Amino acid sequence: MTETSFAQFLPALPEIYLVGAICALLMFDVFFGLKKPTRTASVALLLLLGGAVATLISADFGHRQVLFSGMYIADDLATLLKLASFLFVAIALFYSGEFLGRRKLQQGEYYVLVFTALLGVLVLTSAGSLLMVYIGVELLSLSLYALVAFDRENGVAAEAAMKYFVLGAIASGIMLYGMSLLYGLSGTLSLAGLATAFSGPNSLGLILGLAFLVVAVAFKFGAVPFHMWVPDVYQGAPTSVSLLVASVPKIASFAVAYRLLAEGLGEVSGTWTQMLSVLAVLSLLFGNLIAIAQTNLRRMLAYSAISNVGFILLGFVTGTGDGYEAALYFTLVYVMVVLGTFGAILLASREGFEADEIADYKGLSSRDPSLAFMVAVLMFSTAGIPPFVGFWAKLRIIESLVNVGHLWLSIIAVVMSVIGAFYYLRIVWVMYFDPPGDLPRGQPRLALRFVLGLNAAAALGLGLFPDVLLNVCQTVLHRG
Amino acid sequence: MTQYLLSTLIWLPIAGGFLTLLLGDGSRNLARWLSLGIAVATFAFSIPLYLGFDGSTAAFQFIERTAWITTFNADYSLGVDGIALPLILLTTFTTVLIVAAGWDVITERTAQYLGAFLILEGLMVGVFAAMDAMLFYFFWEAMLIPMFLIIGIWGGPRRVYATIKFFLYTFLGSVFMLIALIYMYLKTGDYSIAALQQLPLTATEQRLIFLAFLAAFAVKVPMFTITPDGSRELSWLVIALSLIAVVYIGFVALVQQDMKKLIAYSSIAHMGFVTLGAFLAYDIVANTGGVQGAALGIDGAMVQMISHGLVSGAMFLCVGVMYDRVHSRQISPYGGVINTMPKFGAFMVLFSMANAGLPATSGFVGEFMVILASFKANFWYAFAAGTTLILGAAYTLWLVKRVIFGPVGNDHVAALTDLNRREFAILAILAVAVLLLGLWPAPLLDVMRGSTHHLVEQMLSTKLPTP
Amino acid sequence: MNPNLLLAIPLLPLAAAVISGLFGRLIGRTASATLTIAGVLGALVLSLKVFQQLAFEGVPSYNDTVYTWLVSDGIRMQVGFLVDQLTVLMMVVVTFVSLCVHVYTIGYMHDDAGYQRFFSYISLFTFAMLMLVMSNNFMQLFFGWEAVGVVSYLLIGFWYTRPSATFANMKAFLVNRVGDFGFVLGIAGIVYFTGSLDYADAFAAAPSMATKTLSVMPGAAWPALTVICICLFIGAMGKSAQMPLHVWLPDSMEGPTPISALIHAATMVTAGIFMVARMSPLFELSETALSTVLVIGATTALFMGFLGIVSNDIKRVVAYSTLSQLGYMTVALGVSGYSVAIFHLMTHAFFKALLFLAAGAVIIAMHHEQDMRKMGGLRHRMPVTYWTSLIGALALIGTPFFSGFYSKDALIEAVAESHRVGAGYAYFCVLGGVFITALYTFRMIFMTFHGQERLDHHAKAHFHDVGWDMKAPLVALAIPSLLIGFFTVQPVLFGGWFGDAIQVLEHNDVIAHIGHHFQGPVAFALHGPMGAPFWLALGGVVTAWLFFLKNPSWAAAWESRLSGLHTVLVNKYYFDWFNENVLARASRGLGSVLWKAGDQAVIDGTLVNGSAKLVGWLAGVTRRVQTGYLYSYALWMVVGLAVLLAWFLLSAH
Amino acid sequence: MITLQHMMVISGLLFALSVAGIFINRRNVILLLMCIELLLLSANFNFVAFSRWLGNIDGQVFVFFILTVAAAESAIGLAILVVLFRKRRSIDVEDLATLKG
Repeated sequence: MTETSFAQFLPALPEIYLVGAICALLMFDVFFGLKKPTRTASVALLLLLGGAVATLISADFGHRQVLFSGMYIADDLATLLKLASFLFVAIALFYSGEFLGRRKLQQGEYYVLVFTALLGVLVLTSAGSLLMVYIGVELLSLSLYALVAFDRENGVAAEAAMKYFVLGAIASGIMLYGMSLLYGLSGTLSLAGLATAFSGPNSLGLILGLAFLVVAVAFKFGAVPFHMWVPDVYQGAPTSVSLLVASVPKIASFAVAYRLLAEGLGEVSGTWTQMLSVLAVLSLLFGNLIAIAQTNLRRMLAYSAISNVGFILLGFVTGTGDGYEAALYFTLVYVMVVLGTFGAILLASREGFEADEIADYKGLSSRDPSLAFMVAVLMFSTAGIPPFVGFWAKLRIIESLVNVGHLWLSIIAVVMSVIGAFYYLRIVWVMYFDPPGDLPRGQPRLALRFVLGLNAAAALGLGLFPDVLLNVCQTVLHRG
Repeated sequence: MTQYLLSTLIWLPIAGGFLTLLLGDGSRNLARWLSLGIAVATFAFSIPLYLGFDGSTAAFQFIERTAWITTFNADYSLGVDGIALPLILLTTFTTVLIVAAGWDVITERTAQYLGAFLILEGLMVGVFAAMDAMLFYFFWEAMLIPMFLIIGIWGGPRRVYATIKFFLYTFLGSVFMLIALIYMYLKTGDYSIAALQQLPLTATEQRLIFLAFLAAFAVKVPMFTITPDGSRELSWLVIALSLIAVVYIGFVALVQQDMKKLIAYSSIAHMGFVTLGAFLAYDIVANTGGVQGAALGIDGAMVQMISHGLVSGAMFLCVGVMYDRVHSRQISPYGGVINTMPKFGAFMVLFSMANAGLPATSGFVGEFMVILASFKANFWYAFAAGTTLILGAAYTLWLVKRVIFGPVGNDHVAALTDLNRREFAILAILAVAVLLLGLWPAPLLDVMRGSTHHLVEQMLSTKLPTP
Repeated sequence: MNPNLLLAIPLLPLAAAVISGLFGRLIGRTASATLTIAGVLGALVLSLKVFQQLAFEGVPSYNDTVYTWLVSDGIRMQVGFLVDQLTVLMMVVVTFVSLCVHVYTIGYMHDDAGYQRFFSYISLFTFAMLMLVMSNNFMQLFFGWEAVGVVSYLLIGFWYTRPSATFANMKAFLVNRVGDFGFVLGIAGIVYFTGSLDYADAFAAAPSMATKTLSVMPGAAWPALTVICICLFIGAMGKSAQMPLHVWLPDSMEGPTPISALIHAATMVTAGIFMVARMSPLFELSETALSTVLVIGATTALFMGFLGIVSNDIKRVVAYSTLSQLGYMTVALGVSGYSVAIFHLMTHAFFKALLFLAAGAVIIAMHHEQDMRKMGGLRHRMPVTYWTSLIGALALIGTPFFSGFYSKDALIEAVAESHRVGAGYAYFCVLGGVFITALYTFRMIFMTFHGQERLDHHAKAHFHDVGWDMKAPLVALAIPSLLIGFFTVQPVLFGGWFGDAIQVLEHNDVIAHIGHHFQGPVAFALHGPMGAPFWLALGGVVTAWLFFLKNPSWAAAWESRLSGLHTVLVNKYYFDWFNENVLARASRGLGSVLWKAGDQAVIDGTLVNGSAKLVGWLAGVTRRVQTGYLYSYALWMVVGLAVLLAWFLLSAH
Repeated sequence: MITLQHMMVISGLLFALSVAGIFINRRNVILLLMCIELLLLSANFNFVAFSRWLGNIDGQVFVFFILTVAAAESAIGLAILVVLFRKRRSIDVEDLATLKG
């Protein structure tokens, strides 16, 4: 091993670091954490922040590096997504701390599973070959299955986990089948190789393989009609896990879609963009419609997620760098806001009161004004009303659609988001217009409240000054 | 100071609003005085805007411009012309009155109420002052939030459904405008309204964009000059809708049993004059071959808009005064109110007369001008618009007859107490404004002159290549 | 002429009105009355001064702007005065009658709680009327037009606790608004052609407008000036209570009597007449419009007179008489006899105000009893009122040497001279009207002042004659009622008094035609018994004497013999019935239908709530797709995959 | 002679069989796990076949990964199954429907 060969590994530092961190966390938990689980939680947070640092250290801004015979790609996009993942997972764990303690879920294994899931996300962001995609997807999925079922005393969670597992496995099978077809057609597993292999007219096999892969990606995103697991998992899993499932995996899904479809199969984008447009429209339609009928907040958020996925997919439907950029921006913004929303549920919940029914929020504005205000901000942001950041996210997607002439898609998107605004408004309505009844008052939990406040403030701040994040997304995709 | 005058007018009330929200109902009185102070200060800051304004030119003034979103090439650019200025003044003026009117009437969540109105004020000023289409849309949509909360929390019965409906249908209307804006942005690469006005567009594009704007019912009349040919072609639609609003709503208002609804309907009829006046230009040119009358219509529309703000506001306040005492907005529980509330009765009669468009009140000016202008376009336009003289008087005076005049109707009315000092002051200020505008509207018109002429030129220009 | 002096004329009453209106309670009853009377007196004195300047000092007429109300699109809308012979005549009449009414009010409203308010209103009314007559442009004319309307609204509804009063004032305002609707269209038409609101510009452009057309209906081009003039005349019909817009005037008797004198005799109702005379340069150029004016005026003159015969309310009789006399003036306008119309307007203002105030005095003396069947023989109890009333009545029926004779006889002769379409019908109507006028006037005089006392016990016990504060105005009005015609007929009608203020085309100039035979007021009066009107009037008086004094049973007998006609008359030709049961009900019905069917069902129900319901229903249905069963989830995935495959494979090949 | 086509047909059949098994089976969750194994197998079959046909070893390497992951997947699946059975006393697919709508 020479100096240079070590340097070759540097771009993969985040993953290497995380693997080490997983081992360290396991050991720490065994020796120090069993008696005081909060220690493990704190260490996990520190380790995540360290991961962000490691990502920054390893980053080589403005350059794209390809390692391990093309298996691993380190570029600005990967850096950004990894940084965001570390950060968002840390926030998610911070929000969940109290909940996990209350539900006796604060065990070392929980954190280890979260870390392995995160590792899956990291792998996906840098995936350079079909094999890496598969490994990343499985790392992420298997960890999540286990996390959903983590609360062994909860039958509903087990049911959700079972459904998630079975459907996820089918999706994996479909993805593998599609990968095998592509492999058979191109003779290579590398995404760069795929990019050069397909350039002529679409063969039957290619369409077959593409369809399988698109289905797999759609499943990961939770797009209609491959969305069935989403509401059940969001509702059935422990809230802290729902929070996790709802947030960081969306980044992974974006990464998969981008690496696999945009980069690997960019030459044949004509076919898969059409497929995605169908799925996107269906997601917008069904996600928004069914969300209206929900009474459970988490289930409603699930359908909301489905409709938002429709927006992300619309970004890909453009098949242009502009659209991918919009999708990236949308994904980051969406994940940030959804974190806050689940954080609010966690803040509102307490022993014996999960705060996951919409009715649990009646009169929140008088019971807990600051929380109600933050939820309102997050809801208006998700609904896409200025001055909150969600507006720019939707605007960006619509702009990219109009830019390539998809006027009808953009009209469907805005009309559905108007219909969708209804159920976000209903939360505000319940909080502000309904009497509180004898529901409990808010609890202080100042640290959590503070971070949640920052989260909501970010939704406003990035809305007032959207240029920052927009420029980041532009830089990342254009130079990368 | 004048350099950032518009920014001050936008952000001072918004910041003040948030501060009021923060205060909460724990210190209700502090919240009241704070919000009143902010509202008065904002109004005071809007006065130099008027004094420093040069009405002879159509150019935007008090311009501020900073890069905002480089990705979209959208700027934070503010400026006022003769059309925006009166609307801004109206906003800052009425906010002071609104804050005062809610003083001890709003006993629940006072701070939130006042804060929401202050924020709304800032956003409205933003809407009027924005020179960048994206900035305009930003403020325009953001207004929905405080309005949603205000109607939903402090509105009347069935307010929740009302506010949800209001929100969603307004939202639906404005998203089409958004798509139109994006479409044009992608062609110009710039969101500045001035740039959009330069943009060449085909007839079909103009038609669709015009309809998209119409769906949003853009208060920003100048936006329509982006599509002069589309406007020309579709102005009949606006005019038809306006005249329907005047005549149809006139009849509907006649049979209302709820005072607030009656005033709301009459307010729609008045807004019909606004849209009618704004879109007469094409018919005038087609009918007379000259442009005289086009600017008259637009001027009339503007005066009507300002007057409508004052008069409808005053009428709603009057209903509020009675509601606070009797807790009913129906007409039937009243009758002979003037016996127990003579001062109030006098105000109510005055504002009703203004609502019916009586000369010497502000309600007359705009209606008169629009009727004069509409005759230039088509005799029947003037005829239909003129029916408001009869219908407007009929529903307003019938309301007055049933509520204000007559013998004391019942014990509730007998127990009424006349206006308190605060109510008196608010209504008196409005009365002075209504009379002032009615007796001497020249200052208002002088401010707008340059801009309306420019607007007419823009409307009558074409973007289509000459065949 | 000094503009400040002119400005002071309307502003004095305005200032008095504002002060006594806003601070009436503060300054007290006496101060309010004094102040407003001083204001109107000042206006009268200044008007007389202007009159003197114009009439005797040869000062040219004044036409200038006071201030610019607004400028829009190059159209200047101004407040300004045009003071010429026509204006100054109106100013003097208005301020004089107003002053009498003010003084009379001291006594009439003595016991009323709204004393100061009343003074404020009548002063405000004087201001509005002065603004109307002094205007030099259409905007201000319309301002005055509407302002007198609104003050009359306030005055008729002065006793706002009376449901009948609040109904009457609303009716008055709305009917006037129907007229204003036409009026504003006329104004708009003038702006359409001239781009200006000034009289001067409109008159200058009149010949060119006469050649233009307006395409009101597709394919039908109407002469522009005719459309404009008829529109303007619709405004005059509302204000001057011409059929069918006359319905508000009888009902407006709900207001206190001084109002009736001020508004319904002397001033407001004459605004329409004044306006048409003022617009003579326009009307002259449209035969059609003048014929319309003529026919409507003639109809009003005759048919409104009939109603006076059957009414038993003393004020309503005078009111119907006013309607009829306004019809006479309109007829005069219709035959291009603008000057005689104004002349009759002036004489009528005095004697009709006198009759109203006298009626008011009777009413007060009778403790607010207005039914003539409960009066009778009052000439002994209130001699001053009787004699002044008699003067008024004689003037009204056109007794030679009385002021009404000069105006009415000249008017009838003018109609006789005219060859305009409708002039024959008009001549018949005005001649018939003379008989009718005499009949109802003396019916009123006989029933009130002559014959047996029919006072009930209460009235008898509390009867007391009115004081000199009320009698003085009667006397003050009786003098001009008696004399003014004699002294002014020569200069006003035949001496070219109006100069350029009134313009008549030469071949239309009936007045000039009469003037050829005119040999002074004495000769004119002596010539009276040679003509039909004199004998018709005499016949009317005799008939009234026979039927209502000598043999009251005849009246009852004829009433039952002509019961059908009588019912029609008592129901005022069913105009009110039609308006209330057809027009008003139809409007409300239309409103209800539009509201329920249009607003509630279609817009709210279908478009707004319907779309919301549809979305809600769809949501409920689609959520059932999510059954919860794993196999159905899997099935959907497979179906999704299969459909994607099938679609793309099929479309690719 | 066994050609690539034969292999493809076999793997396609395996795929179809496993998918059908998943949604036709309405009884037992364990059957589902078996079907999933079958599904993975069909993909493996493809990879191996293509690898052989292409003369490229990558596919076979992939298969090793799939096998390993499949083992982990089964482990987790069974673990969830155990939890489920503990709480519900049933592994009937029909009973897994408390979350719906």
